[in-house]
Amino acid sequence: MTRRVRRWVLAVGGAGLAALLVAACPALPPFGGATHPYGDRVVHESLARQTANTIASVNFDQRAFDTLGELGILFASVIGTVVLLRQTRDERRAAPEPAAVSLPVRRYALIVLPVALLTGLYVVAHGQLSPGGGFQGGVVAATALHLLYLGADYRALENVRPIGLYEVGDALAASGYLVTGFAGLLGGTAFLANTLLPYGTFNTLASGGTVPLLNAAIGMEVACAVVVLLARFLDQAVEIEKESGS
Amino acid sequence: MMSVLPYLVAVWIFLTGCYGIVTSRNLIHAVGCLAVCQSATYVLLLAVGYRDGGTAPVFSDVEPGSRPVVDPVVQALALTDVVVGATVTALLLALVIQVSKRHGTVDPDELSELRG
Amino acid sequence: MNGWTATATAVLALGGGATVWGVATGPLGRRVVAQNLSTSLACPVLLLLAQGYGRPSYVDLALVLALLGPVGTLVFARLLAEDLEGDPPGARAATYAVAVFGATVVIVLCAVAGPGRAMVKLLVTGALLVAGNLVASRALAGGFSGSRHG
Amino acid sequence: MDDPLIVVALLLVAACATAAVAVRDPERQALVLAVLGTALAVLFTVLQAPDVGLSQLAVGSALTPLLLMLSVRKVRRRERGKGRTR
Repeated sequence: MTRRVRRWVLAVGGAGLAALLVAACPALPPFGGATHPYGDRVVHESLARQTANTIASVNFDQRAFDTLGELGILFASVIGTVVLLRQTRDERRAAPEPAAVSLPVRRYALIVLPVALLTGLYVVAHGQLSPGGGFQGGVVAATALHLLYLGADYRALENVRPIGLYEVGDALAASGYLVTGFAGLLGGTAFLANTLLPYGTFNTLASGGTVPLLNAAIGMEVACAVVVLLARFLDQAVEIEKESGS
Repeated sequence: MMSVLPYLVAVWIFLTGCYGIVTSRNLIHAVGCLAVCQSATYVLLLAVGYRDGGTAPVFSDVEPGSRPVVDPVVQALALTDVVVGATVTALLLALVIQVSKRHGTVDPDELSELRG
Repeated sequence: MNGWTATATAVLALGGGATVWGVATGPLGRRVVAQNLSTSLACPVLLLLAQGYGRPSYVDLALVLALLGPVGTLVFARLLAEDLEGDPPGARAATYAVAVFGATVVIVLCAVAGPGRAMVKLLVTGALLVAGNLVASRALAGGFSGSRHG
Repeated sequence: MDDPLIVVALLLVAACATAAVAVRDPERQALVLAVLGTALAVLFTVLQAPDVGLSQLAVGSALTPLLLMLSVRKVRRRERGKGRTR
Protein backbone atom coordinates (compact mmCIF):
# COMPACT_ATOMS: atom_id res chain seq x y z
CA MET A 1 0.00 0.00 0.00
CA THR A 2 1.49 3.34 -0.98
CA ARG A 3 1.49 6.34 1.30
CA ARG A 4 -1.22 8.09 -0.67
CA VAL A 5 -3.60 5.13 -0.55
CA ARG A 6 -2.94 4.76 3.13
CA ARG A 7 -3.76 8.42 3.74
CA TRP A 8 -7.03 8.05 1.88
CA VAL A 9 -7.98 4.96 3.87
CA LEU A 10 -7.13 6.88 7.04
CA ALA A 11 -9.14 9.93 5.96
CA VAL A 12 -12.25 7.90 5.14
CA GLY A 13 -12.03 5.63 8.18
CA GLY A 14 -11.09 8.47 10.49
CA ALA A 15 -13.95 10.66 9.31
CA GLY A 16 -16.41 7.81 9.81
CA LEU A 17 -15.05 7.02 13.25
CA ALA A 18 -15.08 10.71 14.21
CA ALA A 19 -18.69 11.08 13.11
CA LEU A 20 -19.75 8.01 15.08
CA LEU A 21 -17.86 9.07 18.21
CA VAL A 22 -19.20 12.62 18.11
CA ALA A 23 -22.72 11.30 17.58
CA ALA A 24 -22.24 9.05 20.60
CA CYS A 25 -21.13 11.88 22.91
CA PRO A 26 -24.61 13.40 23.60
CA ALA A 27 -25.90 9.91 24.41
CA LEU A 28 -23.40 9.48 27.24
CA PRO A 29 -24.52 10.48 30.73
CA PRO A 30 -24.06 14.26 30.90
CA PHE A 31 -20.73 15.39 32.33
CA GLY A 32 -20.99 16.08 36.06
CA GLY A 33 -24.38 14.37 36.42
CA ALA A 34 -25.60 13.12 39.76
CA THR A 35 -26.47 9.50 38.91
CA HIS A 36 -23.64 7.08 39.60
CA PRO A 37 -25.35 3.86 40.68
CA TYR A 38 -22.21 1.74 40.74
CA GLY A 39 -20.18 4.43 42.48
CA ASP A 40 -22.70 4.82 45.28
CA ARG A 41 -22.86 1.09 45.91
CA VAL A 42 -19.08 0.74 45.86
CA VAL A 43 -18.63 3.58 48.36
CA HIS A 44 -21.22 2.02 50.64
CA GLU A 45 -19.60 -1.40 50.46
CA SER A 46 -16.10 0.00 50.98
CA LEU A 47 -17.17 1.88 54.12
CA ALA A 48 -18.80 -1.30 55.42
CA ARG A 49 -15.39 -2.99 55.13
CA GLN A 50 -13.54 -0.17 56.90
CA THR A 51 -11.46 0.81 53.85
CA ALA A 52 -10.97 4.58 53.75
CA ASN A 53 -9.69 4.73 50.16
CA THR A 54 -12.62 3.51 48.09
CA ILE A 55 -10.44 3.13 45.00
CA ALA A 56 -8.11 0.74 46.82
CA SER A 57 -11.18 -1.16 47.95
CA VAL A 58 -12.32 -1.53 44.33
CA ASN A 59 -8.88 -2.60 43.15
CA PHE A 60 -7.91 -5.00 45.90
CA ASP A 61 -11.22 -6.19 47.30
CA GLN A 62 -14.38 -5.73 45.28
CA ARG A 63 -12.75 -6.22 41.88
CA ALA A 64 -9.54 -7.92 42.99
CA PHE A 65 -9.98 -10.50 40.25
CA ASP A 66 -9.62 -7.76 37.61
CA THR A 67 -6.40 -6.65 39.24
CA LEU A 68 -5.18 -10.24 38.94
CA GLY A 69 -5.72 -9.85 35.19
CA GLU A 70 -3.76 -6.60 35.15
CA LEU A 71 -1.04 -8.36 37.13
CA GLY A 72 -0.96 -11.00 34.42
CA ILE A 73 -0.52 -8.40 31.69
CA LEU A 74 2.25 -6.73 33.67
CA PHE A 75 4.02 -10.03 34.24
CA ALA A 76 3.65 -11.09 30.61
CA SER A 77 4.97 -7.83 29.23
CA VAL A 78 7.99 -8.01 31.54
CA ILE A 79 8.73 -11.55 30.35
CA GLY A 80 8.26 -10.45 26.75
CA THR A 81 10.65 -7.55 27.15
CA VAL A 82 13.27 -9.69 28.88
CA VAL A 83 13.11 -12.25 26.08
CA LEU A 84 13.22 -9.64 23.31
CA LEU A 85 16.10 -7.67 24.77
CA ARG A 86 18.43 -10.49 25.80
CA GLN A 87 22.01 -10.47 24.61
CA THR A 88 22.27 -12.37 21.35
CA ARG A 89 25.23 -14.36 20.07
CA ASP A 90 26.55 -11.65 17.75
CA GLU A 91 26.62 -9.04 20.46
CA ARG A 92 29.13 -8.27 23.15
CA ARG A 93 29.21 -6.17 26.26
CA ALA A 94 31.34 -3.05 26.29
CA ALA A 95 32.06 -1.47 29.64
CA PRO A 96 30.38 1.94 29.62
CA GLU A 97 32.55 4.99 29.93
CA PRO A 98 32.34 6.51 33.39
CA ALA A 99 30.14 9.56 33.12
CA ALA A 100 31.24 12.94 34.35
CA VAL A 101 28.52 14.32 36.57
CA SER A 102 28.80 17.71 38.19
CA LEU A 103 28.93 17.86 41.95
CA PRO A 104 25.53 19.56 42.59
CA VAL A 105 23.73 16.95 40.50
CA ARG A 106 25.56 14.13 42.27
CA ARG A 107 24.77 15.55 45.72
CA TYR A 108 21.15 16.14 44.74
CA ALA A 109 20.78 12.57 43.49
CA LEU A 110 22.32 11.07 46.63
CA ILE A 111 20.11 13.18 48.93
CA VAL A 112 16.90 12.64 46.97
CA LEU A 113 17.40 8.88 46.47
CA PRO A 114 16.54 7.85 50.07
CA VAL A 115 13.76 10.45 50.26
CA ALA A 116 12.20 9.10 47.07
CA LEU A 117 12.51 5.48 48.21
CA LEU A 118 10.84 6.42 51.50
CA THR A 119 8.08 8.29 49.65
CA GLY A 120 7.50 5.22 47.48
CA LEU A 121 7.13 3.03 50.56
CA TYR A 122 4.86 5.63 52.18
CA VAL A 123 2.63 5.72 49.10
CA VAL A 124 2.38 1.91 49.08
CA ALA A 125 1.79 1.62 52.84
CA HIS A 126 -0.95 4.26 52.93
CA GLY A 127 -2.66 2.89 49.83
CA GLN A 128 -5.83 1.88 51.66
CA LEU A 129 -6.11 5.27 53.40
CA SER A 130 -4.96 8.22 51.27
CA PRO A 131 -4.42 8.54 47.50
CA GLY A 132 -1.79 6.06 46.41
CA GLY A 133 -1.24 2.34 46.54
CA GLY A 134 0.91 -0.42 45.18
CA PHE A 135 0.80 0.65 41.54
CA GLN A 136 1.94 4.22 42.18
CA GLY A 137 4.33 3.58 45.05
CA GLY A 138 6.05 0.75 43.23
CA VAL A 139 6.81 2.96 40.25
CA VAL A 140 8.06 5.79 42.48
CA ALA A 141 10.42 3.47 44.40
CA ALA A 142 11.74 1.82 41.25
CA THR A 143 12.31 5.16 39.52
CA ALA A 144 14.11 6.44 42.62
CA LEU A 145 16.66 3.65 42.29
CA HIS A 146 17.61 4.95 38.85
CA LEU A 147 18.74 8.25 40.34
CA LEU A 148 21.99 6.33 40.80
CA TYR A 149 22.34 6.09 37.03
CA LEU A 150 21.55 9.78 36.62
CA GLY A 151 23.61 11.00 39.56
CA ALA A 152 26.59 8.70 39.25
CA ASP A 153 26.99 6.23 36.41
CA TYR A 154 25.70 2.90 35.22
CA ARG A 155 28.23 0.87 37.18
CA ALA A 156 27.08 2.38 40.48
CA LEU A 157 23.55 1.30 39.66
CA GLU A 158 24.64 -2.21 38.71
CA ASN A 159 26.38 -2.62 42.07
CA VAL A 160 23.18 -2.14 44.07
CA ARG A 161 20.92 -3.93 41.64
CA PRO A 162 21.40 -7.69 41.54
CA ILE A 163 18.94 -8.20 38.73
CA GLY A 164 18.26 -11.86 39.52
CA LEU A 165 16.96 -10.88 42.93
CA TYR A 166 14.44 -8.50 41.37
CA GLU A 167 13.28 -11.15 38.93
CA VAL A 168 12.70 -13.52 41.85
CA GLY A 169 10.93 -10.72 43.73
CA ASP A 170 8.67 -10.15 40.75
CA ALA A 171 7.63 -13.80 40.67
CA LEU A 172 7.28 -13.99 44.47
CA ALA A 173 5.00 -10.94 44.54
CA ALA A 174 2.80 -12.34 41.77
CA SER A 175 2.49 -15.67 43.58
CA GLY A 176 1.89 -13.83 46.85
CA TYR A 177 -1.18 -12.28 45.27
CA LEU A 178 -2.41 -15.70 44.13
CA VAL A 179 -1.71 -17.31 47.51
CA THR A 180 -3.71 -14.61 49.28
CA GLY A 181 -6.52 -15.34 46.84
CA PHE A 182 -6.39 -19.10 47.46
CA ALA A 183 -6.30 -18.50 51.22
CA GLY A 184 -9.83 -17.16 50.87
CA LEU A 185 -10.75 -20.39 49.10
CA LEU A 186 -9.30 -22.46 51.95
CA GLY A 187 -11.18 -20.31 54.43
CA GLY A 188 -14.38 -21.65 52.91
CA THR A 189 -15.34 -18.61 50.80
CA ALA A 190 -14.56 -17.51 47.27
CA PHE A 191 -11.25 -16.85 45.49
CA LEU A 192 -9.86 -13.44 46.54
CA ALA A 193 -12.84 -12.80 48.83
CA ASN A 194 -11.95 -10.38 51.60
CA THR A 195 -13.00 -12.59 54.51
CA LEU A 196 -9.63 -13.75 55.80
CA LEU A 197 -8.69 -10.98 58.21
CA PRO A 198 -10.69 -8.73 60.53
CA TYR A 199 -11.59 -5.39 58.94
CA GLY A 200 -9.94 -3.40 61.75
CA THR A 201 -10.54 0.21 62.73
CA PHE A 202 -11.50 2.73 60.04
CA ASN A 203 -8.64 4.95 58.80
CA THR A 204 -5.76 3.03 60.40
CA LEU A 205 -2.90 1.24 58.64
CA ALA A 206 -4.22 -2.24 59.47
CA SER A 207 -7.77 -1.62 58.24
CA GLY A 208 -9.50 -3.23 55.28
CA GLY A 209 -8.83 -6.96 55.78
CA THR A 210 -6.69 -8.36 52.96
CA VAL A 211 -6.51 -5.01 51.10
CA PRO A 212 -3.12 -4.03 52.61
CA LEU A 213 -1.68 -7.49 51.81
CA LEU A 214 -2.73 -7.45 48.16
CA ASN A 215 -1.66 -3.82 47.94
CA ALA A 216 1.83 -4.66 49.21
CA ALA A 217 2.08 -7.61 46.80
CA ILE A 218 1.21 -5.31 43.88
CA GLY A 219 3.68 -2.70 45.13
CA MET A 220 6.50 -5.24 45.15
CA GLU A 221 5.45 -6.66 41.80
CA VAL A 222 5.37 -3.27 40.10
CA ALA A 223 8.64 -2.09 41.64
CA CYS A 224 10.48 -5.27 40.62
CA ALA A 225 8.89 -5.24 37.17
CA VAL A 226 9.97 -1.65 36.48
CA VAL A 227 13.50 -2.30 37.72
CA VAL A 228 13.82 -5.39 35.50
CA LEU A 229 12.38 -3.55 32.48
CA LEU A 230 14.66 -0.55 32.86
CA ALA A 231 17.65 -2.83 33.44
CA ARG A 232 17.06 -4.45 30.04
CA PHE A 233 16.73 -1.10 28.32
CA LEU A 234 19.81 0.33 30.04
CA ASP A 235 21.78 -2.79 29.11
CA GLN A 236 20.81 -2.34 25.48
CA ALA A 237 21.41 1.39 25.36
CA VAL A 238 24.59 1.57 27.39
CA GLU A 239 26.43 -1.76 27.32
CA ILE A 240 25.47 -4.15 24.55
CA GLU A 241 27.04 -3.59 21.14
CA LYS A 242 27.03 -5.49 17.89
CA GLU A 243 30.27 -7.41 17.61
CA SER A 244 31.22 -6.40 14.10
CA GLY A 245 30.00 -2.86 14.58
CA SER A 246 33.07 -1.44 16.27
CA MET B 1 -21.69 22.52 25.65
CA MET B 2 -20.11 21.81 29.02
CA SER B 3 -21.99 18.52 29.30
CA VAL B 4 -20.16 17.03 26.27
CA LEU B 5 -16.92 19.04 26.07
CA PRO B 6 -14.81 16.49 28.02
CA TYR B 7 -16.06 13.67 25.78
CA LEU B 8 -15.24 15.68 22.68
CA VAL B 9 -11.75 16.33 24.03
CA ALA B 10 -11.30 12.58 24.58
CA VAL B 11 -12.46 11.91 21.00
CA TRP B 12 -10.06 14.57 19.69
CA ILE B 13 -7.10 13.11 21.59
CA PHE B 14 -7.90 9.60 20.39
CA LEU B 15 -8.26 10.59 16.73
CA THR B 16 -5.11 12.73 16.83
CA GLY B 17 -3.19 9.79 18.25
CA CYS B 18 -4.54 7.48 15.53
CA TYR B 19 -3.53 9.98 12.85
CA GLY B 20 -0.05 10.11 14.34
CA ILE B 21 0.31 6.31 14.35
CA VAL B 22 -0.77 5.92 10.73
CA THR B 23 1.34 8.73 9.31
CA SER B 24 4.41 8.11 11.47
CA ARG B 25 7.79 7.68 9.79
CA ASN B 26 9.46 6.33 12.92
CA LEU B 27 8.25 3.41 15.02
CA ILE B 28 9.37 5.05 18.29
CA HIS B 29 7.24 8.06 17.37
CA ALA B 30 4.34 5.69 16.67
CA VAL B 31 4.69 4.15 20.14
CA GLY B 32 4.56 7.67 21.60
CA CYS B 33 1.36 8.34 19.63
CA LEU B 34 -0.11 5.12 21.03
CA ALA B 35 0.56 6.51 24.52
CA VAL B 36 -1.45 9.59 23.47
CA CYS B 37 -4.33 7.32 22.38
CA GLN B 38 -4.22 5.56 25.74
CA SER B 39 -4.54 8.86 27.59
CA ALA B 40 -7.78 9.54 25.68
CA THR B 41 -9.34 6.51 27.38
CA TYR B 42 -8.39 7.84 30.82
CA VAL B 43 -9.93 11.24 30.05
CA LEU B 44 -13.14 9.57 28.84
CA LEU B 45 -13.42 7.25 31.85
CA LEU B 46 -12.82 9.97 34.42
CA ALA B 47 -15.20 12.36 32.64
CA VAL B 48 -17.95 9.72 32.87
CA GLY B 49 -17.35 9.33 36.59
CA TYR B 50 -17.27 13.03 37.49
CA ARG B 51 -20.01 14.60 39.62
CA ASP B 52 -20.51 18.35 39.94
CA GLY B 53 -19.19 19.62 43.25
CA GLY B 54 -17.97 16.14 44.17
CA THR B 55 -14.71 15.22 45.78
CA ALA B 56 -12.52 12.12 45.71
CA PRO B 57 -14.00 9.09 47.51
CA VAL B 58 -10.96 8.91 49.79
CA PHE B 59 -12.00 9.30 53.39
CA SER B 60 -8.69 9.74 55.16
CA ASP B 61 -9.28 13.49 55.60
CA VAL B 62 -13.03 14.00 55.12
CA GLU B 63 -15.97 12.59 57.03
CA PRO B 64 -17.86 9.94 54.97
CA GLY B 65 -21.17 11.34 53.82
CA SER B 66 -20.25 14.99 54.45
CA ARG B 67 -19.59 15.79 50.77
CA PRO B 68 -20.79 14.26 47.50
CA VAL B 69 -18.17 11.98 45.96
CA VAL B 70 -17.26 11.07 42.37
CA ASP B 71 -17.42 7.54 40.97
CA PRO B 72 -14.55 5.35 42.25
CA VAL B 73 -15.09 2.45 39.79
CA VAL B 74 -13.83 4.31 36.71
CA GLN B 75 -10.91 5.70 38.70
CA ALA B 76 -9.85 2.18 39.68
CA LEU B 77 -10.03 1.11 36.03
CA ALA B 78 -7.92 4.05 34.84
CA LEU B 79 -5.42 3.81 37.68
CA THR B 80 -4.34 0.23 37.02
CA ASP B 81 -4.21 0.82 33.29
CA VAL B 82 -1.86 3.80 33.59
CA VAL B 83 0.86 1.63 35.11
CA VAL B 84 0.16 -1.51 33.08
CA GLY B 85 0.01 0.65 29.93
CA ALA B 86 3.53 1.88 30.66
CA THR B 87 4.87 -1.67 30.79
CA VAL B 88 3.08 -2.49 27.54
CA THR B 89 4.76 0.60 26.04
CA ALA B 90 8.05 -0.88 27.21
CA LEU B 91 7.22 -4.16 25.46
CA LEU B 92 6.45 -2.30 22.23
CA LEU B 93 9.71 -0.35 22.49
CA ALA B 94 11.54 -3.65 22.97
CA LEU B 95 9.92 -4.85 19.72
CA VAL B 96 11.06 -1.65 17.99
CA ILE B 97 14.63 -2.22 19.16
CA GLN B 98 14.43 -5.79 17.86
CA VAL B 99 13.14 -4.52 14.49
CA SER B 100 16.00 -2.05 14.29
CA LYS B 101 18.47 -4.86 15.01
CA ARG B 102 17.03 -7.21 12.40
CA HIS B 103 16.36 -4.71 9.61
CA GLY B 104 18.54 -1.72 10.43
CA THR B 105 15.67 0.76 10.15
CA VAL B 106 12.67 1.90 12.17
CA ASP B 107 10.80 3.55 9.29
CA PRO B 108 7.62 1.51 8.64
CA ASP B 109 7.68 2.41 4.94
CA GLU B 110 11.20 1.09 4.42
CA LEU B 111 10.24 -2.00 6.41
CA SER B 112 7.32 -2.82 4.12
CA GLU B 113 9.61 -2.36 1.11
CA LEU B 114 11.98 -4.93 2.63
CA ARG B 115 9.11 -7.40 2.87
CA GLY B 116 8.31 -6.84 -0.79
CA MET C 1 -14.62 28.37 42.98
CA ASN C 2 -12.53 30.11 45.62
CA GLY C 3 -9.36 32.22 45.62
CA TRP C 4 -7.07 29.20 45.61
CA THR C 5 -8.62 27.48 42.62
CA ALA C 6 -8.94 30.82 40.80
CA THR C 7 -5.20 31.40 41.22
CA ALA C 8 -4.55 27.83 40.07
CA THR C 9 -6.72 28.41 36.98
CA ALA C 10 -4.85 31.59 36.09
CA VAL C 11 -1.42 29.97 36.54
CA LEU C 12 -2.51 26.90 34.58
CA ALA C 13 -3.89 28.96 31.69
CA LEU C 14 -0.91 31.32 31.39
CA GLY C 15 2.01 29.16 32.52
CA GLY C 16 0.67 25.91 31.12
CA GLY C 17 -0.06 27.49 27.76
CA ALA C 18 3.39 29.05 27.64
CA THR C 19 5.18 25.78 28.50
CA VAL C 20 3.19 23.78 25.93
CA TRP C 21 4.09 26.36 23.31
CA GLY C 22 7.71 26.34 24.44
CA VAL C 23 8.05 22.57 24.43
CA ALA C 24 6.39 22.11 21.03
CA THR C 25 8.36 24.69 19.06
CA GLY C 26 11.78 26.21 18.79
CA PRO C 27 15.30 24.89 19.32
CA LEU C 28 16.03 21.90 21.56
CA GLY C 29 17.45 24.08 24.32
CA ARG C 30 14.22 25.97 24.73
CA ARG C 31 12.20 22.77 24.75
CA VAL C 32 14.07 21.16 27.63
CA VAL C 33 13.81 24.37 29.66
CA ALA C 34 10.05 24.45 29.00
CA GLN C 35 9.77 20.82 30.16
CA ASN C 36 11.60 21.65 33.39
CA LEU C 37 9.41 24.70 33.99
CA SER C 38 6.23 22.70 33.34
CA THR C 39 6.92 20.40 36.31
CA SER C 40 7.98 23.24 38.57
CA LEU C 41 4.80 25.16 37.67
CA ALA C 42 2.48 22.17 38.03
CA CYS C 43 3.71 21.44 41.55
CA PRO C 44 2.51 24.75 43.09
CA VAL C 45 -0.72 24.39 41.08
CA LEU C 46 -1.33 21.01 42.71
CA LEU C 47 -0.63 22.53 46.15
CA LEU C 48 -3.09 25.35 45.44
CA LEU C 49 -5.71 22.82 44.30
CA ALA C 50 -5.25 20.72 47.46
CA GLN C 51 -5.89 23.84 49.52
CA GLY C 52 -8.76 25.01 47.31
CA TYR C 53 -10.58 21.68 47.50
CA GLY C 54 -9.95 21.43 51.24
CA ARG C 55 -8.23 18.06 50.81
CA PRO C 56 -4.84 17.86 52.57
CA SER C 57 -4.31 14.35 51.19
CA TYR C 58 -3.95 15.78 47.65
CA VAL C 59 -0.59 17.19 48.78
CA ASP C 60 0.88 13.71 48.12
CA LEU C 61 0.65 14.45 44.40
CA ALA C 62 2.69 17.62 44.73
CA LEU C 63 5.24 15.72 46.82
CA VAL C 64 5.65 13.00 44.20
CA LEU C 65 5.87 15.58 41.41
CA ALA C 66 8.49 17.58 43.33
CA LEU C 67 10.50 14.35 43.65
CA LEU C 68 10.14 12.89 40.18
CA GLY C 69 9.77 16.01 38.01
CA PRO C 70 13.45 16.97 38.33
CA VAL C 71 14.38 13.30 37.82
CA GLY C 72 12.64 13.44 34.45
CA THR C 73 14.54 16.59 33.54
CA LEU C 74 17.81 14.94 34.61
CA VAL C 75 16.98 12.06 32.24
CA PHE C 76 16.81 14.51 29.36
CA ALA C 77 19.90 16.39 30.55
CA ARG C 78 21.83 13.11 30.66
CA LEU C 79 20.69 11.57 27.40
CA LEU C 80 20.61 14.79 25.37
CA ALA C 81 23.93 16.06 26.75
CA GLU C 82 25.67 15.77 23.37
CA ASP C 83 22.96 17.69 21.54
CA LEU C 84 22.76 20.36 24.22
CA GLU C 85 26.49 20.96 24.36
CA GLY C 86 26.45 23.21 21.30
CA ASP C 87 23.96 25.67 22.70
CA PRO C 88 23.53 25.30 26.44
CA PRO C 89 20.06 26.51 27.38
CA GLY C 90 19.96 29.24 29.95
CA ALA C 91 16.63 30.73 30.91
CA ARG C 92 17.82 32.15 34.18
CA ALA C 93 15.06 34.76 34.60
CA ALA C 94 12.19 32.33 33.95
CA THR C 95 13.75 29.63 36.15
CA TYR C 96 14.18 31.97 39.12
CA ALA C 97 10.73 33.49 38.61
CA VAL C 98 9.13 30.03 38.75
CA ALA C 99 11.25 29.03 41.76
CA VAL C 100 10.20 32.21 43.61
CA PHE C 101 6.55 31.53 42.70
CA GLY C 102 6.79 27.99 44.08
CA ALA C 103 8.43 29.19 47.28
CA THR C 104 5.78 31.90 47.73
CA VAL C 105 2.96 29.41 47.32
CA VAL C 106 4.55 27.07 49.86
CA ILE C 107 5.10 29.88 52.39
CA VAL C 108 1.54 31.18 52.04
CA LEU C 109 0.11 27.68 52.43
CA CYS C 110 2.33 27.06 55.47
CA ALA C 111 1.02 30.27 57.05
CA VAL C 112 -2.54 29.08 56.42
CA ALA C 113 -1.90 25.52 57.65
CA GLY C 114 -0.20 26.55 60.88
CA PRO C 115 2.42 24.42 62.64
CA GLY C 116 1.91 20.68 62.50
CA ARG C 117 2.38 17.60 60.33
CA ALA C 118 0.81 19.27 57.29
CA MET C 119 3.29 22.13 57.49
CA VAL C 120 6.28 19.75 57.62
CA LYS C 121 5.00 17.98 54.50
CA LEU C 122 4.53 21.31 52.74
CA LEU C 123 8.03 22.46 53.68
CA VAL C 124 9.58 19.19 52.46
CA THR C 125 7.68 19.51 49.19
CA GLY C 126 8.75 23.14 48.80
CA ALA C 127 12.40 22.40 49.53
CA LEU C 128 12.44 19.49 47.06
CA LEU C 129 10.65 21.61 44.46
CA VAL C 130 13.01 24.58 44.59
CA ALA C 131 16.20 22.51 44.95
CA GLY C 132 15.14 20.12 42.18
CA ASN C 133 14.20 22.94 39.84
CA LEU C 134 17.52 24.73 40.31
CA VAL C 135 19.67 21.57 40.10
CA ALA C 136 17.82 20.38 37.00
CA SER C 137 18.22 23.70 35.20
CA ARG C 138 21.89 23.74 36.18
CA ALA C 139 22.29 20.23 34.76
CA LEU C 140 20.60 21.35 31.55
CA ALA C 141 22.98 24.29 31.26
CA GLY C 142 25.94 21.94 31.01
CA GLY C 143 26.18 20.49 34.51
CA PHE C 144 26.91 17.01 33.23
CA SER C 145 29.96 18.02 31.29
CA GLY C 146 31.00 20.67 33.79
CA SER C 147 33.09 18.44 36.02
CA ARG C 148 35.22 16.95 33.28
CA HIS C 149 37.76 19.61 34.06
CA GLY C 150 37.80 19.17 37.79
CA MET D 1 -18.95 24.99 39.88
CA ASP D 2 -15.29 24.70 39.00
CA ASP D 3 -16.08 24.84 35.32
CA PRO D 4 -13.35 27.28 34.19
CA LEU D 5 -10.67 25.17 35.84
CA ILE D 6 -11.92 21.99 34.17
CA VAL D 7 -12.14 23.70 30.78
CA VAL D 8 -8.60 25.10 31.06
CA ALA D 9 -7.17 21.73 32.10
CA LEU D 10 -9.02 19.93 29.27
CA LEU D 11 -7.83 22.41 26.64
CA LEU D 12 -4.29 22.20 27.93
CA VAL D 13 -4.33 18.40 27.62
CA ALA D 14 -5.84 18.59 24.14
CA ALA D 15 -3.19 21.09 22.99
CA CYS D 16 -0.42 18.99 24.49
CA ALA D 17 -1.68 15.78 22.87
CA THR D 18 -1.86 17.51 19.49
CA ALA D 19 1.70 18.78 19.96
CA ALA D 20 2.89 15.29 20.95
CA VAL D 21 1.62 13.93 17.64
CA ALA D 22 2.78 16.89 15.55
CA VAL D 23 6.37 16.77 16.84
CA ARG D 24 7.93 14.09 14.64
CA ASP D 25 11.41 13.72 16.11
CA PRO D 26 11.18 11.01 18.83
CA GLU D 27 13.54 12.80 21.22
CA ARG D 28 11.53 15.99 21.07
CA GLN D 29 8.31 13.99 21.24
CA ALA D 30 9.52 12.46 24.51
CA LEU D 31 9.82 15.99 25.91
CA VAL D 32 6.25 16.81 24.87
CA LEU D 33 5.03 13.49 26.30
CA ALA D 34 6.62 14.37 29.65
CA VAL D 35 4.69 17.66 29.65
CA LEU D 36 1.54 15.79 28.56
CA GLY D 37 1.95 13.48 31.55
CA THR D 38 2.09 16.44 33.92
CA ALA D 39 -0.89 18.13 32.27
CA LEU D 40 -2.89 14.90 32.52
CA ALA D 41 -2.03 14.62 36.21
CA VAL D 42 -3.37 18.14 36.80
CA LEU D 43 -6.52 17.30 34.82
CA PHE D 44 -7.07 14.15 36.87
CA THR D 45 -6.70 16.14 40.08
CA VAL D 46 -9.25 18.64 38.79
CA LEU D 47 -11.60 15.74 38.00
CA GLN D 48 -11.15 14.61 41.63
CA ALA D 49 -9.14 11.50 40.82
CA PRO D 50 -5.95 11.94 42.89
CA ASP D 51 -5.13 8.23 42.70
CA VAL D 52 -5.07 8.27 38.93
CA GLY D 53 -3.16 11.55 38.98
CA LEU D 54 -0.52 10.02 41.22
CA SER D 55 -0.26 7.03 38.90
CA GLN D 56 0.14 9.30 35.89
CA LEU D 57 2.79 11.42 37.64
CA ALA D 58 4.79 8.37 38.69
CA VAL D 59 4.73 6.93 35.18
CA GLY D 60 4.69 10.04 32.99
CA SER D 61 7.28 12.27 34.60
CA ALA D 62 10.30 9.97 34.59
CA LEU D 63 9.59 6.37 33.55
CA THR D 64 8.10 6.82 30.07
CA PRO D 65 10.63 9.52 29.02
CA LEU D 66 13.49 7.32 30.23
CA LEU D 67 12.20 4.31 28.25
CA LEU D 68 11.69 6.39 25.11
CA MET D 69 15.05 8.12 25.33
CA LEU D 70 16.92 4.86 25.92
CA SER D 71 15.23 3.31 22.88
CA VAL D 72 16.13 6.34 20.75
CA ARG D 73 19.70 6.11 21.94
CA LYS D 74 19.93 2.40 21.15
CA VAL D 75 18.46 2.84 17.67
CA ARG D 76 20.68 5.87 16.94
CA ARG D 77 23.80 4.04 18.08
CA ARG D 78 23.04 1.10 15.82
CA GLU D 79 22.47 3.34 12.84
CA ARG D 80 25.67 5.25 13.54
CA GLY D 81 27.61 1.97 13.99
CA LYS D 82 26.23 0.67 10.71
CA GLY D 83 27.35 3.85 8.96
CA ARG D 84 30.88 3.38 10.22
CA THR D 85 31.31 -0.20 8.95
CA ARG D 86 29.99 0.56 5.51
